[in-house]
Amino acid sequence: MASSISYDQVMAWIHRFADVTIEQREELTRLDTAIGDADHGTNMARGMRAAVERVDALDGDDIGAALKAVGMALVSKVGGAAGPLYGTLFLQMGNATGGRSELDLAGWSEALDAGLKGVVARGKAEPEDKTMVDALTPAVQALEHAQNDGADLSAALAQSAEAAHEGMEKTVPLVARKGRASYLGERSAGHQDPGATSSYLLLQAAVDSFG
Amino acid sequence: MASSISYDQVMAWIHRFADVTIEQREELTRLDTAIGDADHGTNMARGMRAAVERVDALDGDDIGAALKAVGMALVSKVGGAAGPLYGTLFLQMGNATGGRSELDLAGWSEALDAGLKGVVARGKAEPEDKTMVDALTPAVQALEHAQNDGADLSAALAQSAEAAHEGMEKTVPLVARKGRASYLGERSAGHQDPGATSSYLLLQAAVDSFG
Amino acid sequence: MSRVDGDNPNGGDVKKLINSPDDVVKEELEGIAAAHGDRVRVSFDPAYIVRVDAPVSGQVGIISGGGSGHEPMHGGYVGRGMLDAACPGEVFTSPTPDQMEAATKAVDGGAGVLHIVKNYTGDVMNFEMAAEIASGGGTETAAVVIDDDVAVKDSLYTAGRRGVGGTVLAEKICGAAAEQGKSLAEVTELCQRVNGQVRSMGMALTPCITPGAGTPSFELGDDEMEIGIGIHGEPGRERLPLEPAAKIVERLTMPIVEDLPFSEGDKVLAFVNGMGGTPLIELYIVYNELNKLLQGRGITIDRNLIGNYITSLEMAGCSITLLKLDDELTALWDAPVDTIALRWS
Amino acid sequence: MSRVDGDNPNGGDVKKLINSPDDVVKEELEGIAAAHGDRVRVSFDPAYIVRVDAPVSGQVGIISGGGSGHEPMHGGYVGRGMLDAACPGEVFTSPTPDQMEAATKAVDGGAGVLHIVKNYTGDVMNFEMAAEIASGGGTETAAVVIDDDVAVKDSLYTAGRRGVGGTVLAEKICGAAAEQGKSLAEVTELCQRVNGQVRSMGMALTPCITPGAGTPSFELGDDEMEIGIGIHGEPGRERLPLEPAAKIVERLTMPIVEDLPFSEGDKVLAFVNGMGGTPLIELYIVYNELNKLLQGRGITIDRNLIGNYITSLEMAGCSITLLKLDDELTALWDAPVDTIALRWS
Ligand SMILES: Nc1ncnc2c1ncn2[C@@H]1O[C@H](COP(=O)(O)OP(=O)(O)O)[C@@H](O)[C@H]1O
Ligand SMILES: Nc1ncnc2c1ncn2[C@@H]1O[C@H](COP(=O)(O)OP(=O)(O)O)[C@@H](O)[C@H]1O
Ligand SMILES: [Mg+2]
Ligand SMILES: [Mg+2]
Ligand SMILES: [Mg+2]
Ligand SMILES: [Mg+2]
Repeated sequence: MASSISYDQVMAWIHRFADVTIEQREELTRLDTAIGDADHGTNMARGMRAAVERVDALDGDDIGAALKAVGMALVSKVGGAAGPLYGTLFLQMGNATGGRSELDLAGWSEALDAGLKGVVARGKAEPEDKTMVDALTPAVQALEHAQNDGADLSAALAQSAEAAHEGMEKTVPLVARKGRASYLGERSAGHQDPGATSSYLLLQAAVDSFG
Repeated sequence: MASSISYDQVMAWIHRFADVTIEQREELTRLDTAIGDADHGTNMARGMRAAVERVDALDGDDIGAALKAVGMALVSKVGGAAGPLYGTLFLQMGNATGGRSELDLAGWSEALDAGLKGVVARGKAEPEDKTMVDALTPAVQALEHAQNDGADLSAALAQSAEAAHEGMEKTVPLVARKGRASYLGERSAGHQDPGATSSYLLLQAAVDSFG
Repeated sequence: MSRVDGDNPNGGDVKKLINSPDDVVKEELEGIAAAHGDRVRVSFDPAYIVRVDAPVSGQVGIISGGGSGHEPMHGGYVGRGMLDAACPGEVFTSPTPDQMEAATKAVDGGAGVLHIVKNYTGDVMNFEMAAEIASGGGTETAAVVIDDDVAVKDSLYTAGRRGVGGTVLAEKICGAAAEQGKSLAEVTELCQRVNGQVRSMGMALTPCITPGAGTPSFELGDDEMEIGIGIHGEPGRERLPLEPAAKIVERLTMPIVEDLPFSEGDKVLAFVNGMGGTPLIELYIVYNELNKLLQGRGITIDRNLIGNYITSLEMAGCSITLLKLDDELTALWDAPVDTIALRWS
Repeated sequence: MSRVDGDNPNGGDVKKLINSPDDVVKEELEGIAAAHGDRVRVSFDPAYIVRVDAPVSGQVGIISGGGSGHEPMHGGYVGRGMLDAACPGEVFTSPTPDQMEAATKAVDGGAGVLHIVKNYTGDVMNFEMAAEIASGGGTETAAVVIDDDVAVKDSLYTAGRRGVGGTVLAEKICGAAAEQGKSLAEVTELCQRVNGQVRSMGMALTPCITPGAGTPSFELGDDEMEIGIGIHGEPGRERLPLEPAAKIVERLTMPIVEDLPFSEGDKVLAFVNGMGGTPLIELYIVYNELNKLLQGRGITIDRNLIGNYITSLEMAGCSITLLKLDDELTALWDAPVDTIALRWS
């Protein structure tokens, strides 16, 4: 089991996430139909398609540059809430990993934490507002715990995806306080948040690509 | 069995036709939905409601005046094709019966013939164009035959309603050449003409009122 | 109730913003009177909408009318540079002669009155009766019957082609000519000329529901469309599987182009009309396809009109109208117009 | 295919006049470019629509933007006296910062640029990012976030109220002020003032279908309506049995009147907006009820706007917007405007 993440693996992760958003496009849009405006799947698929094109055109092995390219693609191709939020996530992950061609568990954990902080700074969501933050926050926390427990990379990744999955599922009963779903008031309860779902897919893609 | 039609019976006929168009409003509109614009029932019901109001306000026993009042009400309240056509039918029946307080079979037959001639002059439809003319023409012919055969009023009326009914049914296979249904071309075949249907109802109302 | 419910003889479930199917036109007119008193006066019985400064002395008056449900036509076109009055009938039912006769009187400025009539049996007969009455009253009237719908096979023995999109263009162009002081004979001849150079065809993605009927005017499958519809919710000539916009535009445009015919070098006014329920975004996609198709045939779109101008209640679909332009028609199209629905200077 | 069919990842049956769900906005923009080259220029990448004479030197530029599917908003409002540019996103998806940034540059006549932003998380964040970039490029920008939808309970901890009908009025009024040479600070303050005096609420009789999703945004029974919807096909706050127009108008208007509050003696601009699939005839019935209701409370409708101006694709329904008028706002509303969709002089 590898103890670090290579540039190629990061590229694989980006590709994997693109594939998954395209595969799950319908499902993400279905979730967004219930409590939003029926475009989250389309948005993410459009953005990740553009992101893959941009990173594939890159030379070198700078993980930070690749992540920033993804962020820029998302910012300029997605729009909506997901564009700036996922864009910021990747841009901040890129800032945290600039010049690196390999990440160990600590590096990955710091990067994701930086990304989450960017999302929160941009969107001002708090936990339990029923947003992607509800999947990302436990994922970051799980990585930190795993590190403290001395877990290896693969176990840590699995735990963070697991935590994201749980966070995603916990959005179901919540009444949304941020984003479009908040307009529904109490009617938003009983539905899973689409952004939390795509964030779980992002973490699961990491398990599939870095394992 | 009476051998003539009184003013009161003419009034009863007008009321009866009004009741029937209101009762059959939905059915007439349904027929007009298939090959027209879904308003024949509404049109006839609106018109006959106004007609009844006007004739009820009349004094005296001039059958011609009553029929003209119906015609004017239809002309000014119905619009569409049915307004001028049924309006003209009643106006011409009124012209043919001006000053009369009683009609015998010949009088009724002449009146209906004058009405039909008015309809044809206004609408220029020929038999088998799939219009109300296809119900009215055989009805007038049946009245003439009945007269020649020496039938009594009641039998003559029944035969004319019967003929109108047959004429109405014969519109089903026809391809419309006049009115809105003509826009459908071949697709108009297979549907009964709404105007022929209301014309049959008019003749049947006479049976019910003069019998 | 906006649902036609148990106690309504028509039954059915209608989803409309109305109070009662019987009051739709009356209450619409009340709304127009309340909203646009600066532009139009509304007479309720008989019902007509007349420009606030009618009659314009010495100017030919132009009136049109027809069933309601085609809004903004015709009431939205009353005003300087277009119609002097409009007579709304019940939904999809042509108005009655007394409406047209009263409107004719109201706009008679001494130079005669032109009736622009869409070719439907009902409209034609009611306008005929109105003209018979009005000429008895001393007003000179003329009538032009618009019949621009190429979806209908014309013949001596039938009701002929319907009047559709071309009507809006004829009203605008004739209104401009009247405003310029043209005589009744001139405006009438101009209207005939417009009718001679304009062709239209329409299609529907969904039917519509009249408030009175309460049920759809026809049934269409999820993957079907009607080609060759009119503007009264009547079915079209053909039912076909749904196609991409480019193909639909071709189906509507080619019969138009071939009918007149429009040929290479022609300049046209292209009118892409929404049937009421189709969003503007789609009409621009249709216009884009139309523009490409005509360009490919060397026909130039010199003027355009895109939007919901002659509708069929909430029907989804569109119609395409092409008018062959010349300098006179172009100038009259460009002339100022100041109505509720069409306005430029 | 205009049906989203098997090889489209979204599946479902969409009845739209389109070629492909992915090309809707691009082809609409092509149509606009082909039709309105005399008024606007269209940039395709990044996508924005800009008035043909931009930048107007020495004049405050005003841009707005948002997801597509609300046509004629915003592209239809680009022109003299209203917007200098509009940035269309994908259907119901706010545009991206590079669009706003490019549009900002294109309309920068040296007097600064105002961003009129509807209050949606996505719109606000993307405009924020654009402003961050643009100010780096030396253009002075200001932003006003419109949040006039009383259907949404406001709170410090939520996304706040949506921007809906009030946006159209703010764009018109601020555009007039910019045209009169007002400074960026003045136009910004004016826009905030309009936002402070305008309130809206909407309802739907039917959902809408985005080309990308291919399925209705919500399901409604034959006898149900949604009260408190926004403009993105999202469900409303309440689902209720269908009611007569008079009752529906009361449901929309009373929360508006009570929120500001509007009181006896107030003069208002009343804006009855169609959601896209509702015929004009119904909107006039709604206006008629609104007029009666306000009259009963001593509130005078001094100006009105009735029609499809901020839509949700083909959704049937309407929204009501009231703006409290004063002499300044009335004069700015009356000032000439010359755009594709709104035009007077
Ligand atoms: N303020 C916010 N902070 C964090 N995440 C948010 C915020 N607002 C919305 N989101 C996330 O964005 C998702 C919706 O994304 P998307 O549908 O693409 O954008 P839009 O809502 O503009 O249509 C939501 O499900 C939610 O997870
Ligand atoms: N030219 C005509 N001559 C005689 N009857 C006609 C003619 N045109 C139409 N009709 C009759 O009118 C009927 C339709 O009436 P109606 O639906 O009330 O008017 P509209 O067609 O204007 O909606 C048809 O069914 C037909 O019988
Ligand atoms: Mg969304
Ligand atoms: Mg009919
Ligand atoms: Mg009719
Ligand atoms: Mg969106």
